[in-house]
Amino acid sequence: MLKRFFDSDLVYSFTRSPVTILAGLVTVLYFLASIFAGFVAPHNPFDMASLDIMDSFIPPVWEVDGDPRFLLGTDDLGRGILSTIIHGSRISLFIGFSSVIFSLVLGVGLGLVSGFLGGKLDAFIMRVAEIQLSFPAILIALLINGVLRGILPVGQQSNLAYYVLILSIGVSGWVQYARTVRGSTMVERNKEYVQSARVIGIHPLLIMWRHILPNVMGPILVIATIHLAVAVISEATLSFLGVGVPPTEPSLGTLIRIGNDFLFSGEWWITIFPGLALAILVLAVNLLGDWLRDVLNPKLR
Amino acid sequence: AKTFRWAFQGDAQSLDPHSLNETFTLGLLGNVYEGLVRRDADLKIIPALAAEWQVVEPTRWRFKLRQGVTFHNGNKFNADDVLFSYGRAKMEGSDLTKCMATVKEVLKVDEYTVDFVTTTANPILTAEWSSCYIMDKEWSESNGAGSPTSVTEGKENHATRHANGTGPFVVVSRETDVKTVLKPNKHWWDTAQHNLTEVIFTPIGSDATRVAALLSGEIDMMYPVPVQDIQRVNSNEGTSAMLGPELRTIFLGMDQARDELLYSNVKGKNPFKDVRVREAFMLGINIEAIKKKVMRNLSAPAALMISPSLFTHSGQFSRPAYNPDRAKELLADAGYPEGFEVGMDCPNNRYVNDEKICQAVVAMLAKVGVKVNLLAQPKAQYFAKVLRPKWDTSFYLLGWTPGSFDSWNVLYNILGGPSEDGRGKFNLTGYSNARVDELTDKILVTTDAAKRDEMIREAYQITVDEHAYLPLHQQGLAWSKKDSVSLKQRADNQFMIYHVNLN
Amino acid sequence: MSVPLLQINNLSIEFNTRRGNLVAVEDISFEVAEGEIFGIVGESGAGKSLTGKAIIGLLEAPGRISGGKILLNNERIDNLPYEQMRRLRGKSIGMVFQDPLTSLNPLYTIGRQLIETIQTHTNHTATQAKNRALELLREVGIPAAEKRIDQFPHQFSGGMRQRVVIALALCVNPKLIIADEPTTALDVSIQAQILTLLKNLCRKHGTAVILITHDMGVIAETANRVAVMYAGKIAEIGPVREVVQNPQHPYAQGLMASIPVIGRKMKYLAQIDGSMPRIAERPSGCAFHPRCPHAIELCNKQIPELLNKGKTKAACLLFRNGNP
Amino acid sequence: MAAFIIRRLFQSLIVMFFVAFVAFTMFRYVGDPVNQMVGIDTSLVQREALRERLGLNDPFIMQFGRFVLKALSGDFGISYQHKRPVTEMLLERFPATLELSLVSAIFSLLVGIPMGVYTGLHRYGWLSRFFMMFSLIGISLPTFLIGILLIFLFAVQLQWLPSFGRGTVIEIGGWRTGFLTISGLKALIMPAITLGLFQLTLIMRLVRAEMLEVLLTDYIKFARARGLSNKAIHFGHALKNTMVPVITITGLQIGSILAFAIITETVFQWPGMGLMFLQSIQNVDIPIMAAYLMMIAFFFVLINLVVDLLYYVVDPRLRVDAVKAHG
Amino acid sequence: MSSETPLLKVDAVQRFFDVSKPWLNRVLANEPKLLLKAVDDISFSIRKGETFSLVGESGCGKSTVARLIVGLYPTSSGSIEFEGTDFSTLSKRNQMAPLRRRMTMIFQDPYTSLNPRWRVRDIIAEPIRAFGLTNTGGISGSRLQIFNRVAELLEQVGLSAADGDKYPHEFSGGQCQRISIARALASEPDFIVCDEPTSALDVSVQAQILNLMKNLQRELELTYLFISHDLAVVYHVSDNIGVMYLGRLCEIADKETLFTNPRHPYTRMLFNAIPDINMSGKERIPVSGEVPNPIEPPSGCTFHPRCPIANERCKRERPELQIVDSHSQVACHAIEEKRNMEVHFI
Ligand SMILES: Nc1ncnc2c1ncn2[C@@H]1O[C@H](COP(=O)(O)OP(=O)(O)OP(=O)(O)O)[C@@H](O)[C@H]1O
Ligand SMILES: Nc1ncnc2c1ncn2[C@@H]1O[C@H](COP(=O)(O)OP(=O)(O)OP(=O)(O)O)[C@@H](O)[C@H]1O
Ligand SMILES: [Mg+2]
Ligand SMILES: [Mg+2]
Repeated sequence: MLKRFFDSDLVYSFTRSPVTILAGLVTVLYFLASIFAGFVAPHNPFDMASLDIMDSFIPPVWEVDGDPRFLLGTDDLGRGILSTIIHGSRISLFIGFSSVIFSLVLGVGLGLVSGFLGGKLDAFIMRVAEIQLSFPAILIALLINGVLRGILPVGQQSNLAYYVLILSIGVSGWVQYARTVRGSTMVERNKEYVQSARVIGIHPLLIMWRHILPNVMGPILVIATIHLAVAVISEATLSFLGVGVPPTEPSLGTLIRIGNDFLFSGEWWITIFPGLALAILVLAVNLLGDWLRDVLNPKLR
Repeated sequence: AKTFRWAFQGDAQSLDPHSLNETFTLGLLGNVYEGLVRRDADLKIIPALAAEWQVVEPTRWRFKLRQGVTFHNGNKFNADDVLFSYGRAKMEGSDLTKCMATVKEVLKVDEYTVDFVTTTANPILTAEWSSCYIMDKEWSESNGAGSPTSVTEGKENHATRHANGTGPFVVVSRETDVKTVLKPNKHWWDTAQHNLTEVIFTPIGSDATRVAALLSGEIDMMYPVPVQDIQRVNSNEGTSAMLGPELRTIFLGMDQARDELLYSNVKGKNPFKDVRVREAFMLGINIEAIKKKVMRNLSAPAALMISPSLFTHSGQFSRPAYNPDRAKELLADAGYPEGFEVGMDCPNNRYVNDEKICQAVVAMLAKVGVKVNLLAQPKAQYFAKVLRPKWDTSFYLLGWTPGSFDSWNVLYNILGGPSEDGRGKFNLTGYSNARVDELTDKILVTTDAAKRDEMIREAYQITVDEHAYLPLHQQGLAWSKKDSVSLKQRADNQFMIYHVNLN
Repeated sequence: MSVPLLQINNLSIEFNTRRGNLVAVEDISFEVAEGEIFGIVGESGAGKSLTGKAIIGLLEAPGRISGGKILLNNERIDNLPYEQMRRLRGKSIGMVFQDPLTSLNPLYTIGRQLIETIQTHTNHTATQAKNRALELLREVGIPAAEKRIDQFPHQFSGGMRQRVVIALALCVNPKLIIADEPTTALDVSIQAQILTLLKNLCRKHGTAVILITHDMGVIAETANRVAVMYAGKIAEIGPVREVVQNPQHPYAQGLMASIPVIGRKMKYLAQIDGSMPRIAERPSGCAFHPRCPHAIELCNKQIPELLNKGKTKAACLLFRNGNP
Repeated sequence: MAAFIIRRLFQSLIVMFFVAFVAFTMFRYVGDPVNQMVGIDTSLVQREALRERLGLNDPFIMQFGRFVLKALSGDFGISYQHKRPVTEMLLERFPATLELSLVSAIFSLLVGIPMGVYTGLHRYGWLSRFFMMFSLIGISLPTFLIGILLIFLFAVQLQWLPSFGRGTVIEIGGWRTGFLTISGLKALIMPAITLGLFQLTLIMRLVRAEMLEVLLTDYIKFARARGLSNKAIHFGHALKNTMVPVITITGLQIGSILAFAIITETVFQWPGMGLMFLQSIQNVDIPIMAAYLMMIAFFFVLINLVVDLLYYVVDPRLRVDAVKAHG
Repeated sequence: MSSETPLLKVDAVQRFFDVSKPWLNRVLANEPKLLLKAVDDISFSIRKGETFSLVGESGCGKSTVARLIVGLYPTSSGSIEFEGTDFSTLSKRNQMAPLRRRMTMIFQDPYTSLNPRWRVRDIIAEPIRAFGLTNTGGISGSRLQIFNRVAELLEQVGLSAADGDKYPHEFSGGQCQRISIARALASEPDFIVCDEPTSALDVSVQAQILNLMKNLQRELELTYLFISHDLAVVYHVSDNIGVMYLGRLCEIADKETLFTNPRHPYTRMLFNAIPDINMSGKERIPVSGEVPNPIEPPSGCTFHPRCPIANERCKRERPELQIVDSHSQVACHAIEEKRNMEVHFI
């Protein structure tokens, strides 16, 4: 099994592309750093009691006033930039990842049902998808965000900010999955292996789950990878526009927004490092997605 | 031609002088409209449309109006306009009812004389009048702007985008949130001290963009300068920042009215009712660090709830030094050795670095064991949440400028025990002290300055001892301009264009 | 004897893949005379289409001609620069693909596609080209050509479309047409029509045809000579009648025997066990030897050459000494 | 054809109705409208009276009906904050957004399509690889960051271009255009690039992918076999076939350009609808939010209609329901 | 024909597909609903142990018949009886299961009829699990039983038990088709519907599969419904043959009769279209015209536009299947009227 995996075209084309290997490494690094943020980050920027405002605005170590405690300097609250980036990536990735999962589950589910059963339900789901497609994701996220914030009790908002974001970014992304899955499901549905499962009376839900789902997941993987990058950017944008996570537990986008105020005043590191971190993360994920898209697209081989 | 371009972070929300009691809106309108009185660059009340006035009896003031003044459209200014304008300020939909606060009625004595009859003696009647502007009765009524904007009618009030004042500038064109063009009023009754031929005002919301616009020379002046960019503006060739003290006091309020705090893990009791807790909060906040790091020295740590420049005896009060250890002790004494949890409300686009101050406070209180859950929101949502009637807060940050520049305003609105008649309307802590209220009432009617100041001092002393509030600082003013521009900076953060000269 | 129209000498086609160089077509040679219909049969993957594509210069990367020569009218065409080869295509060599549904650009009328091709290779004016197009449509048996010329491909039925495709291939009277399974996608009754049409047209214009198919019946009926391909090599080549009725190569024999024939009663069909090896798994020596009932020891070592056997040539070691 | 248009119109109506519903729900349930309208001075009794007068106590259906009727006549009420009719305000802002969106759309198409064609045709050329890398970076950098960097470079450091606003505009029949003045055109450059960059990369990648796919089709192979020139094949046959999905996606993209303008307008202080929308979100100025939403929806529906018709023109097979989902 | 109850009896079965344009288009263009009569009034029966073949051109409805029989489509009208039980009388899943088990289907495309993500073992075991065919012993016991059963099946179709571990893409087309057959056999059926099981295969492999199927038929006493458009293959495998044209059966006969004495003009035409591998050298006349659009089939006898001996009656009146002799039934007015047709088919 393992041997077969390493022998596959996927691995082969991976090992042949240095850029992709680099992108893969970077992505893995981000994920690991995020998962083990508590161990990796030199400080815990969320622990208010450990912050000292007198440590704020320290430049990176290599600058004249640098402080060895803070490799990349500190921000306006005295949080180490490196630590906030690590924890911020964790939040960005968490929100990005969760929204992708949310979109994926919702979209794949609806797409499967829609494509397999067809008929009125299909028409309805696709109409809804079309309406939603009328609005760019960021607008939908803004609106859902706004509405949720309006509905939720105010006191709960910062606690629920993550979930609000996940929901708004997640909901704005399911259409692509649904349409793709629906398309491939409609192709798969007519394939003979599905027919032969129907001939022996397997329940439609089981057919969808066991037969069709594994066969439509290829493109989904590609979409999900690229969607992860989009979701991370969406989160950053929402946070930049001020409707994202609270600045006490900042994501990369919030960090950029905070730092943006200091761009002209010379404290460039507060915005540039998180900006770089975001760009590199998204770039790496996009590179992976691009590569996957090319590898998994049998037509282009 | 001397065209002066300037920017502010927002736009005046309306040109109707009675629609909104908001510093910038009224400040901008102060260049177009005028009141009976106005303030000079040092904020002293000086005559404007009223040439002189006297207190005929304690509750009757007589104003002699300036003659020969015309509105921008050429209409003559007279007593009818005064009566009309003050009446309009009292109508539903007006946000400037303060103009009529203690006024019972306004009487026309002759074409150029008006009497104001007050309910009680009010020595500071004119103090808040510098922003009570006079409109042209004929123009307003013939244009259907007889009353301030009423949203319910579903129609736009003509005065929202058109102005017809007596002031030094005339509105040439206006695109809301984009651009407002003014030109000098050639027929102004006063002698112009500026040398401008055109004024272009642009709101620029983004701090960075606003700074960039100044640095790149696209505008001549802008405010506020984000504190962190002051240095940059100064170091840039040809531009500099103008710093100065502002009158607004930023403070924290602690709920002492409810029996159980909102958004807290302490159930069944209210820690803030214990003066030791309030003192602990006071001692636990390192105001100097906030000054240095958050405000970049552009703030004056406060001991009182009023700017020192507005109260003669303020030198007698001093702020206790930062002492986190003592704060912890006090909390332990009060029965919270492990601290407690409380929710905090904070605006994020109202005051200078408001949200950052709150974050710093959160971090500092965390050090003495209090876990503060911060909710920072745009001002619209923030005010809707914390102010009455919703009054949904137990710990909050607010700023206050006494419009009259007088302590009575603070004592009545902020420190006074909340009551139906309007006292303590902005006292969201529910703090109430009978002696303070009694003193406040007396202060209003006392004309002897020394006695009055002493009573004010006593009232402040009580509230300071009881740690009724937690004053933080007076934020600084930060304007910036090209070096080629000269202008005067007023401590109330109102920008009077008739002081501008372009070289 | 005059020079044949097309000569293939020792043609090999390779794929450079990560699993090494895969030789898809190996050392094949044949000739096509003017006006002749030359059939290529073989199982799927035998290399028939690649051979066709190589002749017209349309091999796609990573495939490439790795050896041998292709001569058209005695001139090499396998190493021509792109532009020169392009001019040859359509003009000297035409091609018909398997699927008429997808061979035509759906966005253009068939008239436009015809005229475009005609004008690429001749200097006809627009009207001349259009007249020629109409003529062609009539020739391939499309009724009401004047009307149909302005229609889009989707308005034609499958059989009609294949007629249009043939018209496109015949546009400027090429000397050679390569027809790669021209009837596989069509209905049984239409297949016969198209084959007849192709045959008659080529006879009329003296066009030679390379007819690629896996249907022995089609070859038997249409072609003059045939090559049977197996795993990238020619197993047997010769006049159709000989190959069909008296095959020599064990593979050709097995192949012929496994075709069910109406009227021939038998309980079981003759069968060759196993299947043609995939390109990467071709055995050493004669590629057929693992399935060959007559295989001898030498077969897995030595690659057999085409040898005269009766009226055909077959590549089998059994014929080394002239006898099986 | 008629059926197709009617069905499209009908669908558009449903979309608009749905959006109206969302907008109205926002209106009603995000924040208390009364709170937004009155000053702090207003008493509870007055508030209740106002509530009654505004019909906020009526049943949901009635309120919604009223909302739709008013919306049909172009009335979205009065901005809470500016006290002006929202429709008028939006229309005032509309030229700015439209000019910006138009220019960036044209920019992204004019640059994106040739780049896509090039990278599709020369899949392994170094320039293609460069373009692909560039496009990835374009997709990976958030719009706001690009805008900030541009300002920093071209306005602050080099002082070539204005950092904000539209420059001088000229009013022609109620339409304020920045196209007619030098300063207006200069002011347009950076925002248009910022806004268009993302779309450009998307379009480029889309065209490339379509191109690659089309180049593999049988009819392209057949066209080669007919000896057509590369030019005829690539630009006559391949490009036209890629246009079918490209038009669709471009339509969608123009819709999103309108919405992405929110970010660009914020960064560049561009006086368009997006800026107003964001300000209205911050101020919970629901009438503006609702009207903006409806307006965007309307434009989207309009663009889609046009796109569908174009599709119809380009593709004789009329595959209206074969719109593919693209990434 | 014998009087014993046939294993399968198809009686006047119809299957229509609604292929109308969307409602609005119809209303605007004032078009009626369009019904595609994929299968239009077909009757035949299959005896136990025999092979019944359906031949006809693409789109004539062969696969639809197959699907109707195995229950992939419901019938529009008519009945299908399996051993005397009418399917339409069964509604519940559990009533269907025992019957379902006894008939199964093999498809045309060897590659798509196996789920590419499943191991061969699981593919073959799916029917065993679905029908609970090894429901003896405990869980692990049954797993082992399934394992053994799959190995047995694999060997039965000429593969090795070890192949169960592999995935479909590791096999050639012929091997895949063997796997499909193994899977079909897994439910221990009596009746197998084979929809063009060899048309995607090369001739040499086709021969293997056909031989295998014949073997299995003999060993397991299977009954086949065999669908093909290749007359030679049909000739080789069948006992009885039905010829379809545009959703209708135009001739049913036993093999010998059909091939020695084709009666229906369409059958004759089909024979004429077969390439002559014997190279008798006679010039064939290909069928003229194209297959009509099944949505708007010609009136009367649907074959009349292509029929050389059609007359007015053929355009008007639809011929029904009529028993000509004990070996064949034909639906043709010309046969009934004994028109001379030899002149047209040399
Ligand atoms: N791009 C490719 N990469 C690797 N191998 C290839 C490629 N294209 C074709 N081949 C191999 O070349 C061999 C010959 O292919 P070709 O298309 O000529 O077969 P064919 O005889 O035409 O078969 P068919 O009857 O299926 O059309 C096959 O084994 C195939 O696997
Ligand atoms: N689900 C369906 N919906 C609409 N029409 C259908 C459907 N299935 C089949 N048809 C139509 O019914 C007719 C008969 O189809 P069927 O698949 O039974 O033909 P066939 O004889 O098996 O053809 P082939 O030889 O191509 O497999 C065709 O015209 C087909 O288009
Ligand atoms: Mg081929
Ligand atoms: Mg079929």
